[in-house]
Amino acid sequence: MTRIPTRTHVTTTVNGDPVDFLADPRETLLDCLRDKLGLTGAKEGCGTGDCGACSVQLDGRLVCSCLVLGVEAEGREVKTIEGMAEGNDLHPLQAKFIEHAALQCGICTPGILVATEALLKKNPDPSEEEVRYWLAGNLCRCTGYDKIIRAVLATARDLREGV
Amino acid sequence: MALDNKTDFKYIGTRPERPDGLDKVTGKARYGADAYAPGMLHGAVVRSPHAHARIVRIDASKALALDGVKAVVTRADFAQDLEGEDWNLLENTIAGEKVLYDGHAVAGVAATSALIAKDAAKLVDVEYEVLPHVTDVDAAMAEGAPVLRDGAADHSVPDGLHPNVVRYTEFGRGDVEAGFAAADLVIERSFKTEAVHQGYIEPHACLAQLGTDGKGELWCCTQGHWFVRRMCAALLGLEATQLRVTASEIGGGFGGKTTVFIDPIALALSRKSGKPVKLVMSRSEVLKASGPTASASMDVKMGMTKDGKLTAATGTFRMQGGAFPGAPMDMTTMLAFSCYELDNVHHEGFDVMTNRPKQAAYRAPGAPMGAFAVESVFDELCEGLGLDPIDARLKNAVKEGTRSSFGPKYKAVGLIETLEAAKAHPHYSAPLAENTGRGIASGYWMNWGGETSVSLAIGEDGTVQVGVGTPDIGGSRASMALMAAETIGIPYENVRVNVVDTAALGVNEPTHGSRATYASGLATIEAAREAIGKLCQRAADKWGIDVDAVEWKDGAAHPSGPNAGDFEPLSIAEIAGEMGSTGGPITGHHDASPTGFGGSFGTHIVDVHVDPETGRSTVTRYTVIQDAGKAIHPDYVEGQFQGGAAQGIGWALNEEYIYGEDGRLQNDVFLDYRIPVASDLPMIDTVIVEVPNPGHPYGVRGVGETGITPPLPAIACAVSHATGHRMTRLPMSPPRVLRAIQGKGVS
Amino acid sequence: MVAVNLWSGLRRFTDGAEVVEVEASTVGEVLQELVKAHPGLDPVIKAGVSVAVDDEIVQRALHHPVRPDSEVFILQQFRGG
Amino acid sequence: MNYHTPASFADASRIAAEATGTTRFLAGGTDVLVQLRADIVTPDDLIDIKHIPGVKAITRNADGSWTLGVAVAGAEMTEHAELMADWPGIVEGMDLIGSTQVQGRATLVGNLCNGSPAADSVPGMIAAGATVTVTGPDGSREVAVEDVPAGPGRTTLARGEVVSAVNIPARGENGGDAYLRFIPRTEMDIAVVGCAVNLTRDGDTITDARVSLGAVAPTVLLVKEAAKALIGTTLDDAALEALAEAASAACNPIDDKRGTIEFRTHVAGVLAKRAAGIAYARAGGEK
Repeated sequence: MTRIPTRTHVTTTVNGDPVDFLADPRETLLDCLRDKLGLTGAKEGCGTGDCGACSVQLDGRLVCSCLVLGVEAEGREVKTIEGMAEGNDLHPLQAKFIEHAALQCGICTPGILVATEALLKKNPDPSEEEVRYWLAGNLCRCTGYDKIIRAVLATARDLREGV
Repeated sequence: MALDNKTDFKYIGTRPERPDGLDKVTGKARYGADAYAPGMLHGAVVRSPHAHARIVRIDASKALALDGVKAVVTRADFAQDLEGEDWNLLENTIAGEKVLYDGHAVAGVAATSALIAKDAAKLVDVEYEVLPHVTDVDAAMAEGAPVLRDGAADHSVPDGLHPNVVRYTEFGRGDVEAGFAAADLVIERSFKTEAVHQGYIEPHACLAQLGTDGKGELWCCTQGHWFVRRMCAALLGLEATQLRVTASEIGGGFGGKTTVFIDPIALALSRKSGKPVKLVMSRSEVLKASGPTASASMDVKMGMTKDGKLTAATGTFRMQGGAFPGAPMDMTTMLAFSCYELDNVHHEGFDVMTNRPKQAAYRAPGAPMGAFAVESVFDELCEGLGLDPIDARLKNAVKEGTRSSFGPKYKAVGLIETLEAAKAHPHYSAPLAENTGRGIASGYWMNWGGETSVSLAIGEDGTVQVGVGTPDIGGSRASMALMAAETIGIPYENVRVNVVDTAALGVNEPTHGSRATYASGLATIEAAREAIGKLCQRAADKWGIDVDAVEWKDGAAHPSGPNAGDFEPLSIAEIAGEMGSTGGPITGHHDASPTGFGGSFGTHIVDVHVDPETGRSTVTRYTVIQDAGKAIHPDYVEGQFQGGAAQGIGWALNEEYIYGEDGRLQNDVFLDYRIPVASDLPMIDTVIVEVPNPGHPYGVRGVGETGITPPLPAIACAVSHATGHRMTRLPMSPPRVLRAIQGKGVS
Repeated sequence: MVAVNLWSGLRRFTDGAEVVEVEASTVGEVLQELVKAHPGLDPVIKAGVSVAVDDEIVQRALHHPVRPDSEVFILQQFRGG
Repeated sequence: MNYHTPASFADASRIAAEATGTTRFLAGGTDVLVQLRADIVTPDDLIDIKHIPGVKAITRNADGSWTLGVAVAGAEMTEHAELMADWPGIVEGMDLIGSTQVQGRATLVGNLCNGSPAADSVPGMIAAGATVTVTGPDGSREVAVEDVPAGPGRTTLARGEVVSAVNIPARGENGGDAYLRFIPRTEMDIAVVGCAVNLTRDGDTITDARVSLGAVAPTVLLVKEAAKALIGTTLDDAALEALAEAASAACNPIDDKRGTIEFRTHVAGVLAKRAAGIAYARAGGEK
């Protein structure tokens, strides 16, 4: 049986860099980032948009990359965890997550960082409840969320106070 | 090894940044699915859509005809003539004559892309003869229940029980009838819990390479790569040391990654295709066909005098662990009454097979169910007798020298200390809002030592590398580095701890049983001490004095005794810099199966609000108090406390395996397998109690598992108090709680 | 002689005895002598047990010493997660 | 699978009409991709409608009514202060679907055309009296939202028809709407019961109302008896009890992994009362 997959040439921007790849229309953006571009920071925890481990920004909007097709990235701008630090300068959230021990196994961490970066851009002074609801789609099974929420609130405070 | 009674720690007890932090916040850390190899194929697994069926025929011809498909494996591609647990493991990995549960693997496929592999798996034609099935523990023991496998019961099972009962235990002491007669109040209740999943966010994943020469390489996410090596070697007929297993960073395990599911299939596909094969489970496969925990049906009876002294207790615990022996009824029975001093106590346990996946360990396996039943009855006794539940626990709490309910006496333990801390905590006396109840419960996990091998080497610049064999799930590399730094007297930053592969050390048991910080930590300290001895010898040689006259402190050799002050101290860097010309590399090594692991008790306080109109429960406040012996890195001790509580909250309120009439799993996605999300939980307060473990030089007790034991009863008691109805079934889902509120029972 | 405490479910294999006395100086010898005295215990020991000696749970450390006045318990095998 | 990016609804309709296999329209993709991944539906032709001009627009028309493009994501609705002020119930319903990440993609139309009786955004649209514009091979037609679902996973749209706009009436004076759903967790679940109430007041008296229930029947329901229980009342206790009774009486649910018949029927009444209270307060000018 011969199967000739129809593959589409996709040109897009990832973390500011122009990239291109060939995608079967069935492949998700997550598959393409990981398997074609070597960007394995986004993780597949569920493949159904329920866990948030694959969070990326698409044209500045927080999405699950498992719920976006690779072909949909044509002409768009994608930002992943690999683009969060400026060179070797960690984003304040990244530094604060290490300082506050806001991760145990770390598999959910890239998704949570990408999601909270989007939150703080939109709302620099979120309440605990707002942080919790914003992150409801980012499952963490290790921490009980406590130290994550504290790290986000502490980062927001530092950023507001210009620390 | 005895307690040093050291209290003036320089590094231990501090909270430095973890060594893997940078990689984990930047996306660079490599987990199970993050490995790629040149020429790699992708695997997929063909799984049973039936709960119980005979395999009549497997026809892979259409799959093999698909372009890009390189291999299909079935049971025939694995070792034959296995027995006992190896046979169970193989049968669970890939079905033989029968499929035993929804999702049971039947065949594996390898192809040049993941999409082709998935398409090919659909083309493998399997003909089934469907058989009657059973998924409930009580139903599986009942007369007339479908038999999963005749002759599976072991020596422990008395005659006359259903063939699905495969293991049995019974033990106790004293005269329970006399004990109940002496009680002022006796409560007897039946309880039921549903199976739950560990819910690690990282699905099982591996990259396998195996040649026809029997040499192999395996990269996988696991809690224990030597376990993986042993199991894969057995299932594929390999020599153990010919297979090198490397543990990736691991995205959660909680016991569920102490066994194998897909790794042997990937190896078999690689051997057959001659190429590396990557195999990754989907979330649905994880929920259907990895190793959830047992479900339980339990009867507990306890008697108490009016001043709060327990007089007798009995418990019967029936547990199903899927289609194989192994439900953790032994741990349930041994630990059910472990908090209390009891002269009259009796336990009975049943391990029952059902058409569900083979259970695996889940954080304190077996203990939470027993605690749910026992602590709920204890609470009801207190309620009935008008006693404060902490005071009553203090009257019965075990301490050093108390004979445990399972036999031996306790060494130094911290139950009383956690209860006293709970009583003193502001949470315990805080006023309660309307429709809110408060629950208290204690729990225990006895911990574990296990085979352990650690190597330590001094670098040429005086820094230190430590190779351990226990994968780091929650920050254990930081803890090992702290212990090495403390022992050698060098800064934490000068120690790098690596989780090394199976070729680099002797056998290590997994990171399980709350043993890693205890056992690998102990071996790290011993290895460091051995290296210190060698460092001192080099200094002694240089100074021309006896090694006994050299003292090691603050990372340097000092002349001591009659030679004190005769020579300038030699720092570790100075000695290391000359290693090559003073006798060669300096290392330390330690192998052991340490037995001085000390158990950890915990007491939890929880407030739960229940909506009287909908039965929906909300945890509004939570406090964990637990004995850590000595907290090496308090952040990660707190993290274990908080994570255990969160998993317990999920188990108590919303998580459950739901099987349909057809025996198929109905909730195989995170949408319907409802683990707690961030907005479900409050902050989880922690209190670290430190009653040093005499079996560890720095007093460490494992802390990983105890934290999931008290939440089930604590939350059930809180809901019971909020609603005025005793909750005896988990999960306490809104429909169930609403029925209780409406007086329709708790079923 | 060392008094070995068994769990009561094992009485079926020991003619009803819950405490069995054996001549032994190590855990290994305890297990060996138990099987010699009561062959019905063989599959139980083979399937795996944990041993406690003087309140220390020594797992399956066969070399662990046992004194005549030691308190020895045979327990079900421990498992952890 | 063929992936299409038509530039007009006419093209989208033609591709769908001419397709011989399974066809799906792709807007936010939060259902389509899940079904693809789970092997429930692998379309032969996937038609991405996001390249059609205007699909991202939220427009307030001269008469105060609203027209929403079919690819407007939930997050874009929540961020639209005027729409939120006019129809908080509709926006809340949409906002409850999935996570923040899902909100970046999910759309009203996708939620409607997925055909789930538990769709969170649909009761709010029905209570509001919203319609959708449907473009087909023979032109366009306007269909009431309640007439779109045909049963679980099915709609009344014909082959080749595609929803091309959502039309929401003008809010009008002294009106308010609200949507509540019951889920076991605080987020991320499918509704066990959903209820939207939209009403208009004259002083303290309710002059007009629409009540819609989700997840209690094969399709989202417009419950006229429940609306009758409200009209002419001041939402006193008797009205609330009558509302709850009418809501519960309209239920025809199933027992499943998410809830029981008994539970859904009871909670429909509870939510109706609570949603009516919020809508009433909003109609009275409370935020």
